[in-house]
Amino acid sequence: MRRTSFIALIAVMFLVAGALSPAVAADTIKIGLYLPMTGAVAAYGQMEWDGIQIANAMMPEVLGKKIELVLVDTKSDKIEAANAVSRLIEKEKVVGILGEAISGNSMAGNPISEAAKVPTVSPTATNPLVNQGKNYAFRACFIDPFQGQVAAQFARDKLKAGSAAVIIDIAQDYCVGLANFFVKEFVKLGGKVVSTTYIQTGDQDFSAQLSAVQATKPDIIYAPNYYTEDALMAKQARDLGINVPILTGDGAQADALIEVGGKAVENMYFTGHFHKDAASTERSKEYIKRFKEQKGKEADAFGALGADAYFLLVESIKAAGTTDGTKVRDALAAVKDFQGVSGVITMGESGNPVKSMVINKVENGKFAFVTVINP
Amino acid sequence: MAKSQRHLLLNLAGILLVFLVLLLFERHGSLYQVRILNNMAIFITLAVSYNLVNGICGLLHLGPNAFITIGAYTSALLTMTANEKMMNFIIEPLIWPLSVVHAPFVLSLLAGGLLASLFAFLISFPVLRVRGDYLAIVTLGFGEVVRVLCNAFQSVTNGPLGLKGLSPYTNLWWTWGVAIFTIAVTTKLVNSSYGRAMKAIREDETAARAMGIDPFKHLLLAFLVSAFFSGVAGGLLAHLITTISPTLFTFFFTFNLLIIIVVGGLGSTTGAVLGAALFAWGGEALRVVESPIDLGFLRIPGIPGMRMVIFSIILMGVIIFARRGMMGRSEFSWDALWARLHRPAR
Amino acid sequence: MTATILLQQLINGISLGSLYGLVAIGYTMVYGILRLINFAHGDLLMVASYAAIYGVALFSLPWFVSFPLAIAFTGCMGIVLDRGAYKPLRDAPRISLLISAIGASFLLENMALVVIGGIPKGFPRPAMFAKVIDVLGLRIQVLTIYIPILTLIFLAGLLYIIYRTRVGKAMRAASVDFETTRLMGINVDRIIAITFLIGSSLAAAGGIMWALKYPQVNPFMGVIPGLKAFIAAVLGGIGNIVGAVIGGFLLGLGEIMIVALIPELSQYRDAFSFVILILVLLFRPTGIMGEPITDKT
Amino acid sequence: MSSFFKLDNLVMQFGGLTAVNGFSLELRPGELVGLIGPNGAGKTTVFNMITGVYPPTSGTIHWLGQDLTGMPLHRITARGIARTFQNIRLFTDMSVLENVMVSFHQKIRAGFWSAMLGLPAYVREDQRIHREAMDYLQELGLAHVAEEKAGSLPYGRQRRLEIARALATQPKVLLLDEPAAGMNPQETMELANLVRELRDRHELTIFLIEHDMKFVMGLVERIKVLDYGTTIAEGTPAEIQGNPEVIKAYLGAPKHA
Repeated sequence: MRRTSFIALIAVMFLVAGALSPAVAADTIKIGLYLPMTGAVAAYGQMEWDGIQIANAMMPEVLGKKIELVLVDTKSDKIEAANAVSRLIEKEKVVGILGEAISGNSMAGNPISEAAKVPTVSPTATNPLVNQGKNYAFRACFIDPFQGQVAAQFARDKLKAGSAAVIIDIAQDYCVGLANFFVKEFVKLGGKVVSTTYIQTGDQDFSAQLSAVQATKPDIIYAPNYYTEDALMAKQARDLGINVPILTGDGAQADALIEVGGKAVENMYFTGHFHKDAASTERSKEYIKRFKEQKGKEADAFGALGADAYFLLVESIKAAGTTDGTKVRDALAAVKDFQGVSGVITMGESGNPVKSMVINKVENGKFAFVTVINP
Repeated sequence: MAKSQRHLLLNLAGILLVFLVLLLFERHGSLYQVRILNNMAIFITLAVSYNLVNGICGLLHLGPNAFITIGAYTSALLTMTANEKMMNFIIEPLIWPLSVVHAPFVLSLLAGGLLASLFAFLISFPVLRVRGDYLAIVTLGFGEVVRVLCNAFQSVTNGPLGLKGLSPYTNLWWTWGVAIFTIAVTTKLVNSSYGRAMKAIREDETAARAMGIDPFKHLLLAFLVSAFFSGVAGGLLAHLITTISPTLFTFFFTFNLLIIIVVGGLGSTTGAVLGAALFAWGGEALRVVESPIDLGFLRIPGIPGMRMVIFSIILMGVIIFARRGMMGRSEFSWDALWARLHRPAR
Repeated sequence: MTATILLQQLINGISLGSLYGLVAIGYTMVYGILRLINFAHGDLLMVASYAAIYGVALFSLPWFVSFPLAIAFTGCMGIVLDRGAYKPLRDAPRISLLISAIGASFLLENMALVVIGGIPKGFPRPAMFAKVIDVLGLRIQVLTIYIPILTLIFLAGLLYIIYRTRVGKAMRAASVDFETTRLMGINVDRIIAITFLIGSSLAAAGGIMWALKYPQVNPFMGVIPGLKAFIAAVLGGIGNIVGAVIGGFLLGLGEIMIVALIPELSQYRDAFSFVILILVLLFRPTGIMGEPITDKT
Repeated sequence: MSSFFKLDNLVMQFGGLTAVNGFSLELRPGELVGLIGPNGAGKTTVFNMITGVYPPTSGTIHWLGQDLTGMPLHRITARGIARTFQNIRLFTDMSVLENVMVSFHQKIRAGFWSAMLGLPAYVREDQRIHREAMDYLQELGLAHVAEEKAGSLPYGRQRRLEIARALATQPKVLLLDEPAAGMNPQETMELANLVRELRDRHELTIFLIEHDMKFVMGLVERIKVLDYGTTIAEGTPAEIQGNPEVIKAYLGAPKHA
């Protein structure tokens, strides 16, 4: 009977847990977050959660009420992401939603918030498909075509690269998207792509791909992958004696890249959002300061975009003067010259922000500012 | 005769009851509850069909995610309109016949199931040549190969970008209808002479062969049926969450299904149903451990990620204390229920 | 493709393959004795790497103290894993054991995620491993040479233990039949504990070398190597230690060479390891060195 | 005229080890033949070769003019050669009745779809199978435990169930691998009678392996003796009993020889 009693015990635990209803404080405005806190891309969710917490501390109230953040984990999974958005809207009765960190999961969540007319701002879902045909979906980040094009322009104009080798993480829509738009623009501008090789998220050995790249002697390597793969890749590239500049996207700009990559990531270029030396807005400066104080490390792009998603939503609630979904949505769509953490944002078509792009590079173990490219 | 007719009536009454409950939820339940019920039914379909291969035939098959992927993509590509497809395939256009074909939801589900079965048929020759843990790794391999191909064949699957904007055709009637149909077919199969042969192969393959049973034929049969329903469930899943990409179908998905059927009781269809229901509901119920809890005098802040820790601990606990799962290999039956109801209270 | 590049790739392949092999040994040892696919085995790589990091960073130990400590810690962790997750299930159906292993794997990963966080950490790479030498126009990281040598040393040591010591004899006996072994007056639980100790320590050594070569540690770092090692173990004939190392070498070399020779196919790299496996199993259904599996009763 | 059942010079080698070396035998319809020999003499290997568990290294098996050599086990059963196993191999987690019903499956006429749709043809056939399986259980005195799990039966009954299961495949030749192993003298005697009865009632040809000398001698008409894979004697029970080779093989070489 051990079995029966054990199962009974579990059942009782569930019931008790259910009876302890989550803390509800009166007179708060609830903002829902659905982020991958566990699972394959947990790192992005955790970094964005850090940024949103800082942002919440910077602006804890709106319309005279305290903002309550309700975080729901998506396990980096689409089914859970859809569940999470449903739960936030129906059970938690949130007025707006932030998330998801990756495009695939946002695409699972957005149709639900769209149907319920709840405005959603994703910090880092960059795939152009995410907001396509949606009225209530917004984002704080660049979309892939724009970033890929800017990278190509920078490679041609500033780095004077005639040939490029592209290394793509085949398992990430972000990487495939960026690389694709880069290639199109780079070729249009008269460059030549001499090699295209693929890696896969979680791979740790890139020596074979890099040797193939080495044989083609490119002027630059474009590797628009996440920092986890790029750090190891850069290290192995330098070990092999490949010393050409490596150009990458905002997904690679994180402290962990330098921590892992060390000397190897020197002279790596990033198309990204902000740099503290070029911090254009007051908010940016304060965010960077607070982040450093509270988290003990430099602010990263993921956190900054998380914060911007939060600010965009909260400022729009403020501007709308109400938490009514449709009015907040209109306010979000009308955002203009918004002083965000990652720069000045004007909301463009289909909830995609228009903002200037900052090019950074790693210099002496730190991210250094190179230039700004305006849209 | 009278007994089997009574059981038939009871079964029908049971199904009617399920549909009444569903009607109640559809009318008065929240969309969140409806979503969980939909997930539940899809997981029931997946678990019951997976159990047919793993529980009834006793193969350690670790590649159902391949069937689900094929079903989901097939069904999705068939229901999307040409225009929707064009908007999705922004990097490489969809190859020709696929870019224009269009089919109603029902047909797309069937096509998904059939294609999954076809794939099962193709891989059955290498897979059913081996047994035990070798079979496990080979099937795991096919699951991964399908995922890699989905990433690579951008002009068919849109690669890692996935497909989005599928019409949300899936509703409670579809999911539960398919789930009940799957349970009915599986039960019928398991209790038939064919099912007895499958169980005999599970118990002792050499002895089964000595009784004149061709293992390949019967394992293949189970494989095809299982793949068909997995494929259909994949199509339902695709049109429930309205977007799919290869990341949805990693081997972790398979592990979840394996956990469901083992916790439910390997070899028991009833167990698979209970396990799936518990998984779909329990996963959401467990979220409580991550939200802040106010005990009045003490406020415990939520710890993100705790849910999965607790889930792992419960999983190990259940397996250690109920090593044959909730149901063992027994099945629900009206007779047993009757006997239990009429037993004097202890 | 020039000869230099080919040679370079060969060295890379051998180095990667020996890492797979090292991890595969632990897989195969546990399998031999418990008939258990220990899915938590890969996660021990992660445990060892974090232990080594904290040894260096938190207690500022030098690497030659910290690394062995991390290996010892992980070895003990292996015993704890056995006691907690597998020992209560000795006479249970094998599939229950497998689920317990998956549960243990989830638990380790998620504990790391909650306690340490998902953001990857760099791994301290002592200078003597990071050095790059130029030989015949090849740039070779010294680590790339150490790894296969260390793997072979470990393998030799292990074979010595298994075939020349009393404990090894008992391990071989236990892998054939528990009951008889027990009747012969051998404490089977102790033998299993020792197996886990050795297997986990080897995984730890593999994990630390892995982290030295690919210096990035996160809660999921063990998943892919674990899976690849499992493939290697099956390729070699699961349960066979020498087979595991051979399988590891084959897999590592195969993966690297396919990408090196046909870069256009690099997007199919992960599928290739499985295709190799499936092909081998088609012709040798029990792996390269494997005997038909006997089900233990 | 082609022979009824003929084994010709069967050889089985495992690696370098020769388990059976040149085994030949011809069975006549309705015969009851025994195969004896010390442990490890290769008796079960002979059975395994006949039934295709593993194909013989060389030699042929002919049955009603057909070559069965190397044919897979299930197809050999379908041609009318059934066997039991020395180390009982029942479907332990299935009921006694189901164990027997499995044997009818190979001859089922209703197809998969008809079974799935519950067509009358299938339902009738399943009822017939149920009835006939019960008859076999009745015959072997197992009808009263039909609903019990096969694995929960006592040893003697498990042996009987093995025979019932083999009979239900409706064979012409029945191979029994140590049917009396582990039985007490009383049970053994009953079994001997049963085997004889079964042979007469079902017109079987029976070839059996046995250790129990008394059982074999009283039951069979002809005996082959195997030692180290080689046939050392052949004849009627009386002839075998007096054969010095056989005595030597069983008792070892006498010390004073």
